[in-house]
Amino acid sequence: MGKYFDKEKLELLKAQFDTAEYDAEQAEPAIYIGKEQLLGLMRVLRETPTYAFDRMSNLTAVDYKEYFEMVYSLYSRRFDMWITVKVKLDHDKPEVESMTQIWEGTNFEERETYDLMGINFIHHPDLRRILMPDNYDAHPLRKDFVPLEPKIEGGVLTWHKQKSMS
Amino acid sequence: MAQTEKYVLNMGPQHPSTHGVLQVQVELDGENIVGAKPIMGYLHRGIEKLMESRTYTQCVPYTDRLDYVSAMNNNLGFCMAVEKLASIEVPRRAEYIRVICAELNRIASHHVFIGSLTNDLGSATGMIYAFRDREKILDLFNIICGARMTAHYIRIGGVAADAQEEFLKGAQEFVNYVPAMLDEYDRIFTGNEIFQARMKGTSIITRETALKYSMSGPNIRASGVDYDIRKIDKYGAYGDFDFEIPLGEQGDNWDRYIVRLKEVQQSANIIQQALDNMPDGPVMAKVPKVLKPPKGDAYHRVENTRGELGFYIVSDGSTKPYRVHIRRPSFVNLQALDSMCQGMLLADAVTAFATIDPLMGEVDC
Amino acid sequence: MHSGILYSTAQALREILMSLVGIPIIVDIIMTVICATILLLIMATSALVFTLGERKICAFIQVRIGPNRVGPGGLLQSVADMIKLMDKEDIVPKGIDKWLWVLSPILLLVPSALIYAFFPFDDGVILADVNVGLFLLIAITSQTVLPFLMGGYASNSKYSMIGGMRTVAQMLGYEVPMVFALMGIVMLTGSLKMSAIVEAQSNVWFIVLQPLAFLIYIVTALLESNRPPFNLVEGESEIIAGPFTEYTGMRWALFFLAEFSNLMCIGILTTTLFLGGWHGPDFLPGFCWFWIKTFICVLFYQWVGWTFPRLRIDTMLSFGWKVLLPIALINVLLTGVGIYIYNIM
Amino acid sequence: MWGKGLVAGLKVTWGHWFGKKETVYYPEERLPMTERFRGGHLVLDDKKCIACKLCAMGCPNAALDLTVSVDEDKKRHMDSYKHQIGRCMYCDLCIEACPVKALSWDKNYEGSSYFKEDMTYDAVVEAKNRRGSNE
Repeated sequence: MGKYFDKEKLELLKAQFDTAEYDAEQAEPAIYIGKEQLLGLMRVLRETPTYAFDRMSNLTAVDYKEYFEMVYSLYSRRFDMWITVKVKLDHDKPEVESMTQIWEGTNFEERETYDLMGINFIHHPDLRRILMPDNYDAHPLRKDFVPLEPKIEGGVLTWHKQKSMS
Repeated sequence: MAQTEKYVLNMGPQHPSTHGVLQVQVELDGENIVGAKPIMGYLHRGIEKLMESRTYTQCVPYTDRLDYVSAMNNNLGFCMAVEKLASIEVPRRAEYIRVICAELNRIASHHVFIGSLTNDLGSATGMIYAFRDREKILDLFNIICGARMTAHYIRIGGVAADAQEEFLKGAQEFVNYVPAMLDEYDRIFTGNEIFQARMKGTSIITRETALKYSMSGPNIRASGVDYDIRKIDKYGAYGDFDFEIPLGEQGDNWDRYIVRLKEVQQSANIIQQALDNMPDGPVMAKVPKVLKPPKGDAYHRVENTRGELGFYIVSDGSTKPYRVHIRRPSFVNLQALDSMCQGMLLADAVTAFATIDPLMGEVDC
Repeated sequence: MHSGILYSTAQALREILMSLVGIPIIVDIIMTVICATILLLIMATSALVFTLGERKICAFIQVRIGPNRVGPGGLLQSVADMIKLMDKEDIVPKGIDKWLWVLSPILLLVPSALIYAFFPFDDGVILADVNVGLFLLIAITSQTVLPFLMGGYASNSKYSMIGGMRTVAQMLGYEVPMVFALMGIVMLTGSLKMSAIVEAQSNVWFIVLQPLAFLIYIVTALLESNRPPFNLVEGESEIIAGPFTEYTGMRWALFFLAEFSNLMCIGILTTTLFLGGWHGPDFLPGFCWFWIKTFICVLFYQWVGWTFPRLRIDTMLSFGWKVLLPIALINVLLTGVGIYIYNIM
Repeated sequence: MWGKGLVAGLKVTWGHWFGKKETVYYPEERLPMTERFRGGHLVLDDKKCIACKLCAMGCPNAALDLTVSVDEDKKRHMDSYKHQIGRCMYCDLCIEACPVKALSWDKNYEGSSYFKEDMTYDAVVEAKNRRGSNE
């Protein structure tokens, strides 16, 4: 899987962004960043010629019950190099800058994350549900998800919250 | 005064040529396409959610159902991600058998591509020829694992059972048959002038667009980007084999077809090398019956038939994965559909659906 | 005078009727009715035969066995198909233009049935041997466009509409080169009469004298009958079934019948215009040669259809206007020069 | 020259027109299934079975519904072994989980039925019937 981002460079990034952190113990540490500085960090990673992370290989979110975590796996084709960027988001109001501003190809993946995990992407060009029905009012990949009940009302399929789980 | 008006044509999810249950809202001006908007989700089964309530071993059959025409590649991707998470070393022989199965499945999947492409171009005969040859591979899978499509053969730590002599002989026979097969395709499709007229110069994806949309697999290689994870990452046993990455020039439908045709040749080449140098030994590593990977996360990607298939797995130290995310290549590739269709005719849209080769089981997950 | 079994049978029948009825005009009417019935029967059976033929041929080409369950070797498959079609529910979609929608499949059958009147099946066996036979043929076959457009417009479906519009565009593309290709034959024969065209081929078939025209005719004939590789109108992978998307059961079967009737028509026309019609060695009667050639032509068209992919509409149109039409014009020129040189010598 | 490819294509189809056919007359002629084939009903060897329920635990999709009773000698008996074919993925995990190799497939690939209820069967009853017909 190529080589991982050097620790010296991580140190450099940490100096540049005050919210950046990483666990120096790990072999391949993910870099944690505050969500305000995410866009700036990504811009640096993408546009600095010595990094040149031109591929957003994977984009997803994990629900850790207290908080959400966005996970970005970036890959640089020129240097065959990896980096994982993670952002912690508030569980009550998960909001993060959209990566479509830097990598246009993350459009569908962010829509999917919005649909299934309920993360709101700011500045996304077309943030709609992609896999679930448009009138579905829950986010299935969250840990506290309870399936909605389908009902047909006046020829239209609607979704209702279940009364109780018992 | 005469007046023209754009209109929206709804292709799919029930349409003879949208693959699976893809719905595309095509905006048309006469027969010229102004825009194409893919709408998916009709086959959404929530596999990512399902996996959270299954043990690691039980998750593997679900990966079969992602990209069901190249199930072996999906098995491989998931198993390798779990092996990375749990630091399991796979025996050499198992790696070789995995490569043979994955490459056979790649050829089978390209057969489906050729078949559905020719069928969409209006020649049902082509479809039958491609499926006839695919049948040979499916029969081989039936020998080695007892299922034709949903293989569930590659397991965490190795493969389910050792490859029999019968399978290896059959694989050799198939590799010997490949040149004759490609020659027949050349005569009936590739050389055909109507076929060329339909494909050349249509639905171009430029190098820049392909990179912009993070495309992968044969689609990006047809646009001239040398990006094959088998070559870059050399995962599994792929480092041992010598093979080329076929590249296209301008990224039109024709290039996407030719690249896949050449890939069949290269896959046969890899299988031949694997068969010649097949090591002996066990096919299954020592994996505990109750697999509990340590706390942490891992992302692993493999070259699926359709591109970069990645599995991101978060483990909380229990027997079940805390979160599985699947980066599906055809889902990401579909973003390019709009720019492919713009300015083309309705008939080209059908060709574009076919050459971008989405598989709805994978797109909708 | 004419010879041949068919002609003498008809002559004998006429004499018997004459002695029974005695009034020539009534005998004429009875004879016409008999002939028309026979022709319609031929048309209906041809659809049955060709459905099975089509399915068997496509199966053989596609390394399959094909239908083999109904009757010995699957011979009765098309009968079963027909019963199934009659059995089906007749669905009338909402929002259609009722009259046009209902009329379209019926009107489509009229031209396909009408042109059988102008085919010389044997020496002297022709229902209407008019002076402008070929001209009428072309004129009538062009009328098939109208029902397609009607069906496409009336169905209230975008797919049908696109199919209907494609028919019109396609007709403009093929009709002109076809007429110019047939011009060569008319120049050689010096007549538009069908029997005269066949008569002119008693020594040399026109396929030898007019190879260019023959090639153009094959292409335009496939176009005219909407056979693959030119089945743009129904192009099933793009526009489902074109104008007949919304039709079910018997209404759809009428479209189907017309399609196979058209297939036989182009087989017959190829035979008549280029392959010497009923001419052939003496050991078989003329009408046998006629049918043998027709079947070979139909097999050929089916073989072509099951081999090639479909053309795109713009490729097809530019092919018609930019390739076929110039070749057809060159053919006319060459024929004229040839006739001139022949006359000098 | 334009048209050469068309003629080559016609030659290919002409060759297949009279060539060997790949399909078989199905009900009269059946393809043999391979040794490892997964499909059909589960064959339970109720003599070997120790009613440990490991197969049901291994099933990813809860297709197996077992009831086990314990008799006075503390011996476990399989009372019923309901296999819901509609839920089954034929992944083979149940057979691999069996510690005494009491399970196998009957390799029958004609599994269609007119009613949904026919998709569920009891492997214990089938095992008894099989024994009954053998004796």
